[in-house]
Amino acid sequence: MQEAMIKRAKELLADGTVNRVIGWKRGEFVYDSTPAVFGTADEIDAEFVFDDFTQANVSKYLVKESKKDGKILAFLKPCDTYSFNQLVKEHRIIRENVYVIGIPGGPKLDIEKIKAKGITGILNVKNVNYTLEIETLYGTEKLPFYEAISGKCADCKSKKHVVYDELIGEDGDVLDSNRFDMVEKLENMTAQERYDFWRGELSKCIRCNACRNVCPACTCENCVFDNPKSGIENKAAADSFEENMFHIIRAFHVAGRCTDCGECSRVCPQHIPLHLLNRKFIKDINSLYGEYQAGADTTSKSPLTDYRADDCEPSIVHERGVE
Amino acid sequence: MQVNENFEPVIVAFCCNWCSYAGADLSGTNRLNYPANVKIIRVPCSCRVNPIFILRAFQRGADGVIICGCHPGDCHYTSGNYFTRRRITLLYSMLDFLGIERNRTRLEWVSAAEGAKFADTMNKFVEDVKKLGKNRRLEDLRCRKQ
Amino acid sequence: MLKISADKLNSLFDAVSAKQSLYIPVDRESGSAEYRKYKSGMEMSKCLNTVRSAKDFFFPQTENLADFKMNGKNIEVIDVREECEDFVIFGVRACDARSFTILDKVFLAEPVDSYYKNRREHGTVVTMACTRPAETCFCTAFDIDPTSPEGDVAVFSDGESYFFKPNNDKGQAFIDSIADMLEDGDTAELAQVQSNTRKIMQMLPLANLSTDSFGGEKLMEHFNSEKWANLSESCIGCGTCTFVCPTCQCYDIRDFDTGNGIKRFRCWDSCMYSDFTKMAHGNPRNTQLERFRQRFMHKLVYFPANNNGEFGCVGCGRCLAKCPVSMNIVKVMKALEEK
Amino acid sequence: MNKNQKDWIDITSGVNVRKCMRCGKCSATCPSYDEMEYHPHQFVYMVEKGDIEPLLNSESLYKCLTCFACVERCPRGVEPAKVIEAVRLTAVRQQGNNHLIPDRIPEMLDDDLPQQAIVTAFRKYTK
Amino acid sequence: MQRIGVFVCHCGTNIAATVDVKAVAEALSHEPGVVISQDYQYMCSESGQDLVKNAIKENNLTGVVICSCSPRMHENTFRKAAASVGLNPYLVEIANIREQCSWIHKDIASATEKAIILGKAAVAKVHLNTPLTAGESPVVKRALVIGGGIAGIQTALDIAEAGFDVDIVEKEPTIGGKMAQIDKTFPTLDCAACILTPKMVEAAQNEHITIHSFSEVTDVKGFVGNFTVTVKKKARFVDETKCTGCGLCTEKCPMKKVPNEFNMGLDNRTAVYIPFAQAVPKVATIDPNYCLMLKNGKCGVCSKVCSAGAIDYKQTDKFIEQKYGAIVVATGFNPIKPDKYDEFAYSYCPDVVTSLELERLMNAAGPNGGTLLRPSDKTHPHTIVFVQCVGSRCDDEKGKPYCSKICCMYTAKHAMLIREKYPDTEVYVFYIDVRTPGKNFDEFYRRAVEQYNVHYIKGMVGKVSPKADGKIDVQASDLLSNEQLHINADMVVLATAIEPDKTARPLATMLTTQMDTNDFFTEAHPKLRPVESATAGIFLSGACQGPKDIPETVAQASAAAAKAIGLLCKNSITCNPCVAHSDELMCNGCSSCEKVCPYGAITYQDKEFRMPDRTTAIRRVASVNPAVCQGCGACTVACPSGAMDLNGFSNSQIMAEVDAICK
Repeated sequence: MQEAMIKRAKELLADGTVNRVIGWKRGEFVYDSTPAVFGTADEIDAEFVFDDFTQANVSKYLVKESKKDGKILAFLKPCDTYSFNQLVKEHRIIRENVYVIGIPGGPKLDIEKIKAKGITGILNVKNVNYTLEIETLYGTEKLPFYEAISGKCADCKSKKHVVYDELIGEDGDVLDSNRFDMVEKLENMTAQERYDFWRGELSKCIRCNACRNVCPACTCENCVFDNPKSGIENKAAADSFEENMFHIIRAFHVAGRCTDCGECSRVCPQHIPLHLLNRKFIKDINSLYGEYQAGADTTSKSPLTDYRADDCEPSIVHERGVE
Repeated sequence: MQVNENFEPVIVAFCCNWCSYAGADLSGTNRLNYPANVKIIRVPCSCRVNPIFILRAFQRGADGVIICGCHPGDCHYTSGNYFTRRRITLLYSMLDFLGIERNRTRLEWVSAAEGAKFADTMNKFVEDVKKLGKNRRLEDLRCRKQ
Repeated sequence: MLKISADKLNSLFDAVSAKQSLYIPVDRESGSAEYRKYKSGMEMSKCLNTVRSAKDFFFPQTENLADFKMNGKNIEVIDVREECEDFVIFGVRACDARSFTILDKVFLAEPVDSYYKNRREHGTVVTMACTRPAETCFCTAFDIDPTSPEGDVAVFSDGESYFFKPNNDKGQAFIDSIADMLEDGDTAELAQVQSNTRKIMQMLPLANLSTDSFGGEKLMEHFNSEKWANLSESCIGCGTCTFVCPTCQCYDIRDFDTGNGIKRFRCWDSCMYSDFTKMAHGNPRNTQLERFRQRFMHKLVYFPANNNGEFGCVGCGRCLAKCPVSMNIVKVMKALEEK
Repeated sequence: MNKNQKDWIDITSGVNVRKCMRCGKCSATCPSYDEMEYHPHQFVYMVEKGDIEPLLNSESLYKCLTCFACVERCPRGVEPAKVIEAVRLTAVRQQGNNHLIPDRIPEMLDDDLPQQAIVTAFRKYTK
Repeated sequence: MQRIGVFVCHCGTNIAATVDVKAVAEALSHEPGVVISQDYQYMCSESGQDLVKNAIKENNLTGVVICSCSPRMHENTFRKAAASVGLNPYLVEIANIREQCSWIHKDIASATEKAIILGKAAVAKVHLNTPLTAGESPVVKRALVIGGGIAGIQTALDIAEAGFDVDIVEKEPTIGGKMAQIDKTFPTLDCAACILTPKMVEAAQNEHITIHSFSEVTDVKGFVGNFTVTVKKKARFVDETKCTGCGLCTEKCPMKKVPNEFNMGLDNRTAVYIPFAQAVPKVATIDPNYCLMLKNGKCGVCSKVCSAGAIDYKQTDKFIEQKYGAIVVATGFNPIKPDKYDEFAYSYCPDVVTSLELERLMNAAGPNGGTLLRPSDKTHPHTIVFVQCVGSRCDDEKGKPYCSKICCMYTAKHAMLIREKYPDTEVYVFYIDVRTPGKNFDEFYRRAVEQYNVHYIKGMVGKVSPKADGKIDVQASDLLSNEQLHINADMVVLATAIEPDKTARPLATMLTTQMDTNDFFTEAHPKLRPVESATAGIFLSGACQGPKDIPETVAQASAAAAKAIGLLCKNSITCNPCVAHSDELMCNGCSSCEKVCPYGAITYQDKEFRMPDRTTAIRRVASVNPAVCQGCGACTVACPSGAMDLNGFSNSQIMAEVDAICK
């Protein structure tokens, strides 16, 4: 796949269709690629990488990149295309300035999952028939591929590219995922259990803002939490309330716009399952206002900027599930 | 659940200017009692109520927050309360998801003619919040009164 | 050297925690570790390091500095400082132990930060020598010996027992306080473990990382490097690297109006944030390039310039593991080295 | 009024009889009208009132051809044929009452009976 | 530094009986920024207002808090008082301690405590109040009326009467609309043409009225007082200014087989045509779908016979742009086509007609010169069946859920006219309900039954079957005698439902007005603002807002005209200053706010900004038109970055109130 992508990228650079390419750059280790913009074929040959560890969603970078001169080639995985589309819809990305090549998605590997097994000193990871052979300073370890796949891929919602100019590989379908299972499990707990669960999780938050800054739906010029004029600005959660506040409001602000790309949970250094908050909104929207997938198109009205005269009343919250 | 008779909750009520605030006025005009715990903030439309305001109230020591707007279909601005209904339903559902007691929040439709409904709604809401006791799950300890 | 057998470690913890607060690294369900206040029965983590560094004990993420009360139209200032209780942090790695030295240079230099000093004086740092370094480790680049850590007391393990070595008077006092549980031990096996670890250190992928091209004298060369544009391009401007970093020491001071008084508190700040160094006139560092450059210039150039060549990094590798886009100090150093 | 019976008819028919606006188009359109003691609109109205006993005892139940003309033409989407069917089922399920026995159907056949009625009858009574 | 004055009203004993007003004034005097805190018997009285005014002057107040009755009572009073002594009126806040405190609480201690908290909230808010100035926006003194039926004509005449210029845009070649097709009107039975055509002529001759016939609105920009509208004048291939309406071309045109829309396709017209004799403007129009010259370039007869030289085969659509202060929508209605109802045989039996078709059949200018004959064989019908509620009050996708309102009356009219003119004709009317609310309406219907012996039968027609002998079998139920009837009819007339014109929906989009699910325009308030749309400056006239008969239409048309005149009389509109505004530096142009704005007040512009890194960048940012914004605040919550805020109810003001209450 990597070779096909490199070949096509160089062709498009050569024929002048694009003047830049956004993809991933090889890191120090086998797993730490970095999103990067490549300007020449030489750079691509030297550093372009696409493998089981290239997870990062590059669509948010296109907010800035699409406003520069010339067209940029972007390699987008299926989940990234949803983010891309949503950003086009919100006039954040100039569609004409991006040449989108759809590439196959995951499942991708999450190095943190491997490390959590106590494996350290990792020098190389090879996928041999879906068994990972992990070469370390302390010998070779084996791990089934599926025990190391990224959380965002485990709950993959769609293998379909909702936008592209061309595809490398085949397009997939929207999947029947079990992505709401955990939300449902929480819904079926008692309020006290839910409260304890979330206190346990959110109290880990160090307010590094990685979730927000990586989120393709968070593209405000100035976030309310950074703006002293908003009255709710805070730099660190000095109290458990502020942890709740930040995450509730952030989830609310992206509700109806979040494509469930899973980047927030991927980047959280404290492994807080932040995607569950977004998924709760998605699940509620789907069940109360009809199925809606943000980013699936660029024209539909977001459920929070839309309404029906016969929408359910808020009392539904009081009536269902467990208190 | 034990009800602490001495507990006087702080209740913030956001009322839209055209229906519910007028409804509240009407319950005054008709001398219909409801507890003094309820303090009303006037907003042009229920759709002006930002979820941030609701959280802010809890942070600062409110024990219950209620939003009142025109009945769906009667909004002075034609569609404001429809947006409110979606936003606030989702927000309340999220608070519930985080384990915040669901009876601390409410959204009710009260028209300018429904003075009695306004008073009833407030009586009921204050009673519900009294049963829950002090807001502990969504308060800011720094703001707790010494 | 005095030692305790590994199966008695928890009884030692019980004894220490009976007298003062004890913090040890503990595994979380998700596999990573964090410091927790010891409660009987807790297992010490086998992880190399915690996600958050040990700096939290002396320089917490948020800290109430003072309160102001309004009485009518008068303002009363309330000093909220309290004498800190004695506490012990157990299992600090060599990198984090060195970070305290770096933080001391900042907070204990005049004017002394009395909040930091208060905590530092009451805390006893018990370090733990490393035996299984990770691929992200590069402490040796900063002349740290992970097999022989600093701290008040250094602890070594040969797998069977834990050996205690005092590094200073405070450390000696700590060992004295637990002396009745310790016995004399043979350190031969220990030396073997140490030498094995040193060999592994040399095999690490980052073992050859050099600081030669950095330091105070390289200011203009690096500041004006054209590489910053490319390096900073992927940075999303979050604060993960700074908040997991054991040496980052920037903070902001804020007033919080509680409704019945003002709480003045400080909290960590990150030079990666867009409003860092924002002043009344505006912000001198307006682009992510400038902010990104600041972080690494500070650690590799400005800090050594002001501190006798000591770098502001201890090579713990946390930022390598945690950066959402895997952009980190090692990549920066390697890129800037290339001519 | 037999409330349980009414509820049961509401459920089995799936029809909301309160939607009826009494226009009578069902009866106007009914090909079996003259055969019936109670006509489609009366079925709807009487079920709404809960006055079901007379319907159960009436031959009209079996006069409905289930041709669905009334369903097709009802402007309110009330679907009277489904109401009649539900009443008929109520009768059929009260074993031993006046409902028709499948074995007796062949002898009742005559040349004037529309083909549709025969098919419908088989469908109904061979359950 | 703020200098705030607090004024606590006793309201006689209304407040003072349950609230310790002295204690309230005392407590609030300690709030930050408060420099004076007083109480008084009746703050709204002249002397009370003087107290406030003097305090403002003497203490140089920057903000005023009145603790009194509801702001719905006296907010304006105190704002005016403040303004009279030079304090911006929007620096006054009211704490409602009567309706929402003293009147509902009995316990003095708790009522006083609450009053203090409400006062503190008002003080906290007023700290953040900013002086607001109501903006002004000029009004273009010209109105546009979309639709030239009786509604549009009446509205235009009334507006012109007041001295303002009005343009009528009518999509057909002539104004007149549906009323021009109607024969007689109920309940007076006077001739529709006799009362309509003079109005049409009046409109044509009025110096203030310009009629754009055969034209359509294609674009609307702007806002109340200042709309810019593009009108497409469709090519009619006849120069309007030259054509004298002599009609010679229509006589000579060889293409004579074009279905005549005006007569509901019951007869034919020529390719060049004038819809009817009294058409306004009386100008010929060439139908390009049939004209031989335009289709295959061979003919040119009309051009040859036209002495005025008005024929212009090369004419193209023209677009004209005009500014208007007010727009009145009068797009009217159409009867639905009942061809989906197979049981009524409309699509295959020529003797089953709709009511509007019957109007033409009976009209002296109609296909039969006013003699009622069956369309199929031109014989005189002896039995006529009327079917009511065809497509009205339907719960299915074929029809409409609403009552079309006018059918009961016009059917009574038809029945009566037929019985009068042809007493040998039996007339049956099948009805579900006869609805006759209106002056002299029920009397009219009873006359049809009692004097004219029309057979009204409660029940619905189930099936209409044309028979081989040319008769029509009408199978229906008589619910009152509980029997099924078969009527051997000669003609069947269907009272079909009416629906809004198809052009209404795209127009509503252009106007950013709202529509209900049936495509009727939604009024700003169903009771109190029935002729205004929710969008300022757009008014509703006639059946575009809901089914109406002629008198109602005319009444609403005049009402809409009155509203439009009220707007046009002003030189400028004072805008509500409590409107939303966007902080352009924060706005990211995501369009969330635009999508929730019910008024279309938010637009986007690409603006050049100096960025923090000293470069310039073009960014898409929202801007709010203060003349259009009504200040609901929906956008402020839709905006995730908080770039949108609302004057008078800003985020910080509301949060200050929240803080004060929770303190």
